[in-house]
Amino acid sequence: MKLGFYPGCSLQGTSREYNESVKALAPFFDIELIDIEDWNCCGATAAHSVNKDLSLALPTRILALAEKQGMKEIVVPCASCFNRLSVTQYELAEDKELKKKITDTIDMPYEGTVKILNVVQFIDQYIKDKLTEKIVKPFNYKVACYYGCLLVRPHKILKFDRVEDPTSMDELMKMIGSTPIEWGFKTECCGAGLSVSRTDLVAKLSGNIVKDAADRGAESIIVACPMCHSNLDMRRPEINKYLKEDVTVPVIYLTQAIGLAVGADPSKLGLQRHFVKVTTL
Amino acid sequence: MEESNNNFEPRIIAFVCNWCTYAGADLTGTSRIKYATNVEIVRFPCTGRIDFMLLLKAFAGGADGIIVSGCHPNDCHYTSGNFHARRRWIVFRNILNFLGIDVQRIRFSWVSAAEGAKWADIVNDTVKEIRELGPYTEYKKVANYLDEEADSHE
Amino acid sequence: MSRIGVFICHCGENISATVDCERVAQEAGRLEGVEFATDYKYMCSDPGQTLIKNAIKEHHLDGVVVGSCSPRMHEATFRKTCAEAGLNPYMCEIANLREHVSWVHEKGEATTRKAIQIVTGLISKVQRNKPLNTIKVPVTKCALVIGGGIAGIQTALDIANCGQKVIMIEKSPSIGGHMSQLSETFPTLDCSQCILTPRMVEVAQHPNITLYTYAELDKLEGFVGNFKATIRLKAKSIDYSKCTGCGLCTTKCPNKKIPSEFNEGLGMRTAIYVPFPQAVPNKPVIDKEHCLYYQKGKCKICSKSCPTGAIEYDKPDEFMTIEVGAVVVTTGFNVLKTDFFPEYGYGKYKDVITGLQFERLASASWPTLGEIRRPSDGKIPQKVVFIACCGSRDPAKGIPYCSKICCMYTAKHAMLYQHKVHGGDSTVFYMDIRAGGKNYEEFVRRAIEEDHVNYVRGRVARVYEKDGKLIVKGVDTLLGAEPVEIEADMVVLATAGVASKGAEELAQKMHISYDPYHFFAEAHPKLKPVETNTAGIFLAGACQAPKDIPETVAAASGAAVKVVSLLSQENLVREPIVAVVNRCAPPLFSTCVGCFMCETICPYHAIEHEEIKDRKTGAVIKTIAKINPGLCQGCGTCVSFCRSKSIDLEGYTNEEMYTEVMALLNH
Amino acid sequence: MNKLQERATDLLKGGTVKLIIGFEQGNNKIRPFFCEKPEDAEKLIYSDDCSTNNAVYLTKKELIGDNKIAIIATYKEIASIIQLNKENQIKKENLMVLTVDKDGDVTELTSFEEMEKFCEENTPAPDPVVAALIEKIDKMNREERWAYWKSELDKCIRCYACRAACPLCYCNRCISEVNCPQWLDPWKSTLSNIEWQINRVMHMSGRCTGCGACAKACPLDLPIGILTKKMSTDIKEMLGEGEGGNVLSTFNPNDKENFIH
Repeated sequence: MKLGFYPGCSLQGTSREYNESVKALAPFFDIELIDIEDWNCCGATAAHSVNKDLSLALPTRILALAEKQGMKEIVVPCASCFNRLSVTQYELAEDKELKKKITDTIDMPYEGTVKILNVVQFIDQYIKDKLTEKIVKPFNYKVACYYGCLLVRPHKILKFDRVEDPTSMDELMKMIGSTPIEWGFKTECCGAGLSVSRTDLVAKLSGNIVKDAADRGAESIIVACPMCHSNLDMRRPEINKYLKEDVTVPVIYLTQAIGLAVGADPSKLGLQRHFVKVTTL
Repeated sequence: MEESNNNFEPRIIAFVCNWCTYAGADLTGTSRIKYATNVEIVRFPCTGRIDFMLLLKAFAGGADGIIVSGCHPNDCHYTSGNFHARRRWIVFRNILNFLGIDVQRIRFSWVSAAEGAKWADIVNDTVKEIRELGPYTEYKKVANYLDEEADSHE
Repeated sequence: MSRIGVFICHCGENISATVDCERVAQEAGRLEGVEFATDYKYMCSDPGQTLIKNAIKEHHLDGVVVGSCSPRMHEATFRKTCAEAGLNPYMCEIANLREHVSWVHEKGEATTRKAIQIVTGLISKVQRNKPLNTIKVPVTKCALVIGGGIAGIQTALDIANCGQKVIMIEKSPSIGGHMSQLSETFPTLDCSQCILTPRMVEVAQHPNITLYTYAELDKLEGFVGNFKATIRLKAKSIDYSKCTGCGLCTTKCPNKKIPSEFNEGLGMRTAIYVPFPQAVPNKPVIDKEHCLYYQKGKCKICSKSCPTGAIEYDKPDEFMTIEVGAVVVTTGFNVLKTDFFPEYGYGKYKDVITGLQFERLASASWPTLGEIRRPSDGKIPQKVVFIACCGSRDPAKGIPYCSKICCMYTAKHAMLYQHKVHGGDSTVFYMDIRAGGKNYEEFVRRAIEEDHVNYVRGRVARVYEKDGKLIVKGVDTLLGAEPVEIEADMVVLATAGVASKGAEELAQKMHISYDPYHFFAEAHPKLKPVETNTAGIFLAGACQAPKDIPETVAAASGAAVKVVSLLSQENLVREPIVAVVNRCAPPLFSTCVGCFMCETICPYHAIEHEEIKDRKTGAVIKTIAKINPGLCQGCGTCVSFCRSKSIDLEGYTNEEMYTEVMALLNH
Repeated sequence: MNKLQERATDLLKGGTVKLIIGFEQGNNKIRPFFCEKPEDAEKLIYSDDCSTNNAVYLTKKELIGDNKIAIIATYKEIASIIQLNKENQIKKENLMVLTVDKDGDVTELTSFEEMEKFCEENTPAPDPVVAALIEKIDKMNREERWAYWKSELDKCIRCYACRAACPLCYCNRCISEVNCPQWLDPWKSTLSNIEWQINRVMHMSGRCTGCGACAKACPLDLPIGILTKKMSTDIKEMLGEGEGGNVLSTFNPNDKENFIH
């Protein structure tokens, strides 16, 4: 089974462990992830806050490349990249004139036929069926599944999970032996890109998330977005300063948790790269 | 010899529904708004009743232009006659255009019972436009093939 | 050869000022088939009409064209004139020489020519006209009211008090509807039960009303004045002629843990039950889904305890066919349940309740005897948050409309709470306060100013539980969009009013239209607010859109008047402008090939299937379309759609219209 | 005997059907064949090369009566049968639909779902000649289009072969035969020839299955098939697929147009 793969910038930088864990997981299920050749940045928040055409052209080029390279489906682990690619595909499908304008800009043929999968959809479709039989070490912990904003919103476009109360990650975590907790911050904002410019705000927003999870006895927070991860993990010193306590609950990627459950080497999953040490696991 | 467009007086037939456009044209009258005399109104209960063949027959009978008008969408006295009519016109107009029949000569409009002034504008605009287009000679020729033969003998 | 009379009216000088009426008459007189033509100062005046009548008689006219004002003005007048002279009124056509000619053109040759052309067109048309007779439809003098809420009750009583018979059906075991569930009603705070129950009893006792509870509409056939309704009488498992309503059975029933519908799940009932103490009829039914006997085959305790032997387990549902002249649909609405709102707890938290559930908590009767106690632990909540517009005005939730009643009942709820829980703290999150209505705004101000309800303008993003409290996170948009967080003991959601369950199916059974939200559609939003597009079927109340009680009652009385005015006629007289499918000699019988593609075009569902059968064998030879003249309104859309031209519209036939157009052009 | 012929023999011998409508090899071309006797079954062949759409015979009462019959159907016939059924012209219990796959195996399509699935899987590629001609006409200006059609349709002799060949032209009385009013002049004239084609296309709107039988039937080889083809394509683009294939007796309140003032 071969699938297209779009890593995006975060997965090459701050979230290498996300990339590593997705790639480490694939062979357990006879999946080969093939990077889109010559891929570019999706534009992220920066592009769509300053230039709409640019914010559409960048993802269109990625999708056009995937089409050209014969990919029917691409896996996009980064929630932000997933969001930008999906929004672009939607907008171009809705507006023929816009489609023409953007394809003229990138000067490449584009049909909009590639199916874009986020990491949860990827696991649901290609891993879930065989997951139970592959488990060697159940991930037997109380976990808080944190979805953030970009994975499920806007529902009109992404049509993924229940927008106000998503449960797809909870289901997967249950399958590998975890006990997901009921909590109030599943889709609250972590502060996202303000991480750099307004660390104080991020400390507050992410702090509330981390605290609620910890208060309810979560032993780890499960995420599927590089931005959420870095805010909850890398900004932990600022968070703890804001909370005036020392919250040590680790933040790990969904793919890392599943990787551990199916017996992947923890170092190949990049668990050592986290700021908040994953020692208790 | 074609008449020069300046003194050419087009014949225009208006196919209108009873509840909106006919009443709208009545309002034009009660408001004493003046418009060109070139249009004669034929009253139908609903735009849904207006057979596309009648439009073709009007051209065949010598009309230079046609107005088709009824209730605005959602205002149909019979709830959906105008929606059906709209579909019919979309398809009909497309076929006529493909055959090279001059669809500019058929003016479709929605005129409500309150739009007396709009009716006068529609009539005046259509008369002006048809006057510019000139008489629909090519259709008239086809409609009467004897004349056409006579022409070709000249 | 036809003998047409042409009468050109000067309308004082209204027409003759710009049109040479004399010449119009002269030219018309020269046309083929015209027997008599004249002009006159005032054709609609008495002498003018006499002139027409005399001409018809004297010249044996078989058709008349009057050139005058708009037919919308005097067509009826001149048709009546013709009828009085013995000429079929539909042999009279009106040429609109005033509104469409003299008033819109200057005096001149072109104007007179146009008048002549119009008259010519109609002379040709009238030569093709056929005499038509008005359609008379007998009326069955009885109305069917579907739904026994306040709308149905009011409609039925009003119709019955006018001396007409009414049959009311109600799908649940008692009439009363949502109003019977309410605690107190805005803006007067009078007790809902106190004003409603006398009317419920009146319905049951009225000599002109026959009430069937636990009954649903199964099928509706026919047309205005002549409906045939099949009613499913669901088996109650009790013989009501024997049952005295003593209630012994309900106290003995072993299955006591069934969530009560009347109490919105906040109280329990038994399997054999009377929905509430003031129910009409006040006799029980057995809920088969929960009855041990029906489910497991054992029990029959109710039967043993019944002193009159009224329990009958094996009786099946029965069907009854009734004939009625009119139908009023008053099936009401529902409110969305809390599980529609994941952000507010998705039905997970017991203390997040709907407004209707709050009504039950505030009700003096049941389940808390009027004390506000929260469902989870029965404690009196010290802090309550009310969230308005839950679902309503939110296109993302699929409900773009305003549910209309929530602003008012939320104010009422907060007020009732403040009255009952002294020192309690209530907050209302709202988008806008829509309090249009008599004494409504004053009521809301009272809640805010006298009862100190804390109104916060803003939306709530999320409700979640923490340490036994419900954390309500919202925003106050009037205080610089400051986030607001309230630790509440109970949250009341003013969930959107939606169409009642099965509304779509019911509409389809009756062939009435409905909007995308399954509320029934009125024939005209302003001028026909209680009529549907199907003649003889009317609407009242919240089945049309969310409505409060005063509005519902007003609509119900309106619908009742429409019904009474229909039923008070012996025969319905209708214009004969209807579509007909042609018939011809065997073996063709009709040129209709029975493709029935016209069925979807008719907004009135007037197109039926007619089987043409062999007279001897009874075998079906052909199935063709037939247009029900009781339902057809004469739009003619089917006529221009029919490929084989098998349908024609009386008064506007293909031949008439074709001839008119060609004559207009050829002159 | 091949499997088709065997099946046909069985059906006729057993009296399951009275008649099988299929194809046979004529002198130069494949032609329709009406097989009533088991011994004739060996003449039956399967081919999608026949210019006739045999579904046209299904509405001929004089041929079928109340008997059960079988039709050996290709994509063309099946698409027409589906549409005819939507228009209440098929008595399903009296009709057996048989197809033959590339291995010569005979399959009976027992339900309309199966027929629809068959059509989805076997949709023929669009005819490039037709597409090219439509494109050519689309590129002309209006006067050129008028001149083109006037000269083409001027040749029409009004034999109504296009009508006779079309499975969906099954009216007992065609509009061309209506004389009150006389919508169409019954004789050959450019005007009534054009009017006839407009009527044909309007009546086919949303219903035409694109089998092309009308064009193939035209003795003058007039390009009338492209009229229905063009209309079908445009309708899909302008209005979407209509309910039951009929776009003109249904509507969408959001239908888009740009010409109503």
